[in-house]
Amino acid sequence: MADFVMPSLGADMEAGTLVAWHKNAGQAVRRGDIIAEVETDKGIIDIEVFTSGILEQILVPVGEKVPVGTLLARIREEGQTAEEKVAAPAISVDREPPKAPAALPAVAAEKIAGPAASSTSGDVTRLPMSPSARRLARELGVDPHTVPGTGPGSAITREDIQRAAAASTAKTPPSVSQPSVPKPQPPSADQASRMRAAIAAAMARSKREIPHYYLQTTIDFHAAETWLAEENLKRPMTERLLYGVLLLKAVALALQEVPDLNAVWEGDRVQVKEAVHLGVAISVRGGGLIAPALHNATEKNIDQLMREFRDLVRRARSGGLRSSELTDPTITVTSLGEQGVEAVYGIIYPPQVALVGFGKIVTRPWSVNNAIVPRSVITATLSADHRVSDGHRGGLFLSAVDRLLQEPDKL
Amino acid sequence: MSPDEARSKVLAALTSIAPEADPAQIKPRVNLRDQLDIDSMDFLNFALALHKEFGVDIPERDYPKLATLDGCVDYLCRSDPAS
Amino acid sequence: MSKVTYREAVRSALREALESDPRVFLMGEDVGKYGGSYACSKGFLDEFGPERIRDTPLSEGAFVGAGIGAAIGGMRPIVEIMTVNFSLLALDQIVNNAATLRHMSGGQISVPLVVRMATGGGRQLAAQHSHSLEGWYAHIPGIKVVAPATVTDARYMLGLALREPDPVFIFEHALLYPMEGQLGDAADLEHAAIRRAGNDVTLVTYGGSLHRSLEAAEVLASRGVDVEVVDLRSLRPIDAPTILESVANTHRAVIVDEGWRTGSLAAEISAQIMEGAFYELDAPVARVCSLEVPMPYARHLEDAALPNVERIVSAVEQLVAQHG
Amino acid sequence: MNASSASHPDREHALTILHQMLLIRRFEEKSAELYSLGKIRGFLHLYIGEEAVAVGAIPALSRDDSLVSTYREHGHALIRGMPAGAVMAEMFGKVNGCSRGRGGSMHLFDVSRRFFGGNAIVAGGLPLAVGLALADKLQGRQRVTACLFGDGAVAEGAFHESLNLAALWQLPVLFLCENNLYAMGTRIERYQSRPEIYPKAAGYGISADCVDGMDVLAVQQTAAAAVDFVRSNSRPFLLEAKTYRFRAHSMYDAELYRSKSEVEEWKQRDPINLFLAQARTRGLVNDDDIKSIDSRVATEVAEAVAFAEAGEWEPIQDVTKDVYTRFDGPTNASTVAAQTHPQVPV
Repeated sequence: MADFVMPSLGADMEAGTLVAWHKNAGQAVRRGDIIAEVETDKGIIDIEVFTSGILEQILVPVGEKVPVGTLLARIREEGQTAEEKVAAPAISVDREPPKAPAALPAVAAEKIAGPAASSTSGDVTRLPMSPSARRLARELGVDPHTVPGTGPGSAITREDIQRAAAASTAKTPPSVSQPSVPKPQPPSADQASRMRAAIAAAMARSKREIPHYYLQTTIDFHAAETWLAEENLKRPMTERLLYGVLLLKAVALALQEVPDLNAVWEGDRVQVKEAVHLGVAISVRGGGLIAPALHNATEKNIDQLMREFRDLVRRARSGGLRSSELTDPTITVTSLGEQGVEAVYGIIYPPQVALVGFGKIVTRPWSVNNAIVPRSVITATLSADHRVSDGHRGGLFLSAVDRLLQEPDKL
Repeated sequence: MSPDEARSKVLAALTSIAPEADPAQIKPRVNLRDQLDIDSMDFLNFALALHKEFGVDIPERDYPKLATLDGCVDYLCRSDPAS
Repeated sequence: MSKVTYREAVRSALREALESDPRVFLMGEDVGKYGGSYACSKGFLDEFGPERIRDTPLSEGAFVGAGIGAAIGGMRPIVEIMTVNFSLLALDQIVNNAATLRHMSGGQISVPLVVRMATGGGRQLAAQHSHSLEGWYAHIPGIKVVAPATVTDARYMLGLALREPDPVFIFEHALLYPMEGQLGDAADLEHAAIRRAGNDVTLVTYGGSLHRSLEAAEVLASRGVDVEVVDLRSLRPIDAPTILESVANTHRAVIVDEGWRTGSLAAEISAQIMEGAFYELDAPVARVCSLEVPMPYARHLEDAALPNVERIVSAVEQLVAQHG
Repeated sequence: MNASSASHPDREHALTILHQMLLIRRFEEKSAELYSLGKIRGFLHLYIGEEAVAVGAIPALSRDDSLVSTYREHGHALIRGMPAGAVMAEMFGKVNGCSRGRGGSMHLFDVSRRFFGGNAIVAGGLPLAVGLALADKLQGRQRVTACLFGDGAVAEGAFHESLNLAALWQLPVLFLCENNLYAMGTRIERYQSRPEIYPKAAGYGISADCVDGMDVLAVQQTAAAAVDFVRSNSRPFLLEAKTYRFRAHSMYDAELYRSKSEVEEWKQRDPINLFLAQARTRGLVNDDDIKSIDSRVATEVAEAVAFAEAGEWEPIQDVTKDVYTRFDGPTNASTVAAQTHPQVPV
């Protein structure tokens, strides 16, 4: 049985409307007969049939518009001459032509390669740096010479400047200890030294200007831990929660009770901030630390916070942070529990006025209903600017964090 | 899935979250967190990568079984119906 | 080395070509009896005969097409189109046959054809006789395009072009014919040349604009700006490495091109500098081109429209004043 | 084959003519079928109805003569000797096509048979033919360059420039005009002030003649005389063959410009039927001959399709090959290494 389909008559013909059948079902047709007329954009065109036989069945009535390739009728092949049998093309569904590979070949040996490394330009002090990165460095007050370049030919890019700008305002607590695993690709010597120089400058400035006071409390983490375990069982892996996100939410909500810790210096005046943008201290692979902001932490539920937290970590480590995320945290939270540290006495990131630290979760004897039981606990610390708040306010804040963590389901 | 195949897939997942890690140097029976700079966020991404690669669900209580490279391979081969 | 005019250099190149290869013949409007509209083939008709020095009817399509056919048929024709302005009538033969036949025939055909044409403005011939359309030709894959700006290039490029298996288009700026210069001893077809070394700004140009650029460079030198002048010589292919190497040293680039600015050869070179030397740039690439007007007849208007010395100097000074 | 035998062919010659005409007819019918199935794309201009011109004229050319054609060229290419498979594969866009799949139906090339291509620009080939003839004359070769084109080309400047140049320089060009009365959708009376074509040659002092393009024997005789004239006098000649295409200009054409009755009228003088009648009355051909030729042609066409189907696609990375000729010849300073033209990487 041969198919008679709406023929393709040209690249720009998509469909045709049947205006007439010249044969009816049951009639004989011969190869080359005009058996139908089709209306196209260019006018009515006679359609010939390429097989001889009996017109078995008409499937598309006159008046219908159908796309090219639509089955119009079936023809039972009969009475074909010997020639027509031979001539019937063994048309396989042809293999598609190969798709264009990603990169078409350059016609010739690559002559557009840039000039030999810029070293030939003899201008040792010359920094390969994109014009927009150069302008951003001027705006953020970053000295490009202290910034490790990650662009082509270690050129300095906008991200490098942003990272340096953030790092220069970031604090890394002196006791940062990284696991002593040999790193196959340590950041290139001058990159690490530049970042270290930027961090050193920020540390010194913070210590010089901010009179820190430090508070510490130990928090029963049992309720949070058990709630988290049950919650994760109910969830698919992709929506699994980390305990860090509970800490972040607790800090955000506690700040609503003690808003004066959620403030930044603007010139010589302290400005308490409405929105809580939590700067989350994230270690960058290969050394260095950066604290981009989780915006409006109070307005977001645990799931949203978890998603944004994961995204922030991913982008921080792949250099995809937006400059706004680096420049507007209102307080910073650092958690070094996983590095085996129980308590963190961090240094505040100017222009912020407080820093919250969390240590590792440990099991301690704990009195519950007058009985001593083994209990998971975590140590929370607060470093705060004594010019802005005093121990009393800090204490209220830490106890609020403690209280909030006892009812994890409400976070 | 043969153990060798599983091992190479686990190593691939590991290097995707710790790109600076050299697969050849990872000791099979030493705790991964001690060998590599991996925090809980990295470990969650590692578990998710295994979940995607092997199509197996990994509850948090099984995390200790994934502490070492050999542990991961055994865990994944055992729970893979086709192995 | 002797001093010759650009015209004499072209003439001796033509004579050498005709004498050294019997397949070579010259065809074009008034190349025979008239001696060539720029007198480059004066006396050749008597010397080489009407078979090899063929005056043609004013049928640019036909005689350029015939040149292509004769090249396919085993000859080595030199077709002279009086000026680039009349070449528009032959563009179909050039683009659809000369540049395309080899690729479209699956590599069966070569077209070893040389086409020479005068180009450029500056002689108050008004809009229809003052075009500079080298950029159109440099856009076409399948042909080569060169612009001899010195007597040495005018003397030696033709011989090299005749050895090419593919069509070569030689653009001779009309103002250069009477120019005298030192005749060197050799040339090539594909490399750009540093005509003046310098460290502050790279000035890329070709053909008739070379001499205005060199003049501007001297003015700038007197004002403490050290300009490196790069003569493209080949417009397709463009010798990008030489340009990029210069820009890597000066970090600033100006391109002088008598074509109209939009979609010009200068635009292509600027793009290649941006792509190849982006991190070397301290300022955007500047372009000095003809004003986008049909070339006016009046001298003061034409001078203003062309990329003149003053416009080149001010473009360079603006560039140096900018810091990245 | 001299002129006299042209009009009184013997049996063997008659069978050859019949085979050639049927080969074109069946090849073109198969092309139409494959186009409607989407196997052949782009533009397709069928030669059905004009077979007598190619079969009558092209064999008059010798092996060393040159031929420049136009986009309605399948008949020219097949009769010049191009294998049907190479032509079909070209229309499939395959690398075993005569132009490696780069030209398609309108750009068939076979330099080994001195078939210097179709040309999709109306009259684009005429100047080329003049040049080929110029090269032959300058190198003292007694050759003819035949240039085939439709009546539409007569309105192009290239036609007048080429005839003038060929006359001026006395070049051995046979300008063969296949006048099928239509330039796509415009009938000749509507685009030519004087629709008679061959008399235009007189304006350039070029000898000319006209022939009934549906009568293959008449074409054979006239074309042979024209080729002899060009070869012996090394002067151009314009031969106008009055013919007619039974199919649309190309595949996507509603033929609003002509009536069905006009087409039917011309089909009464189908060149194949016309020849068969003459051959039968002279007892040169019988029904068995027709049947065996028909089946042999069917096999040839089917094999051509199979050849095209089996063809490979040109690897995409080769697309930049042959933009220029690889050239290793010695030049003093600049050896143009292969493809040394820097392209900005895509």
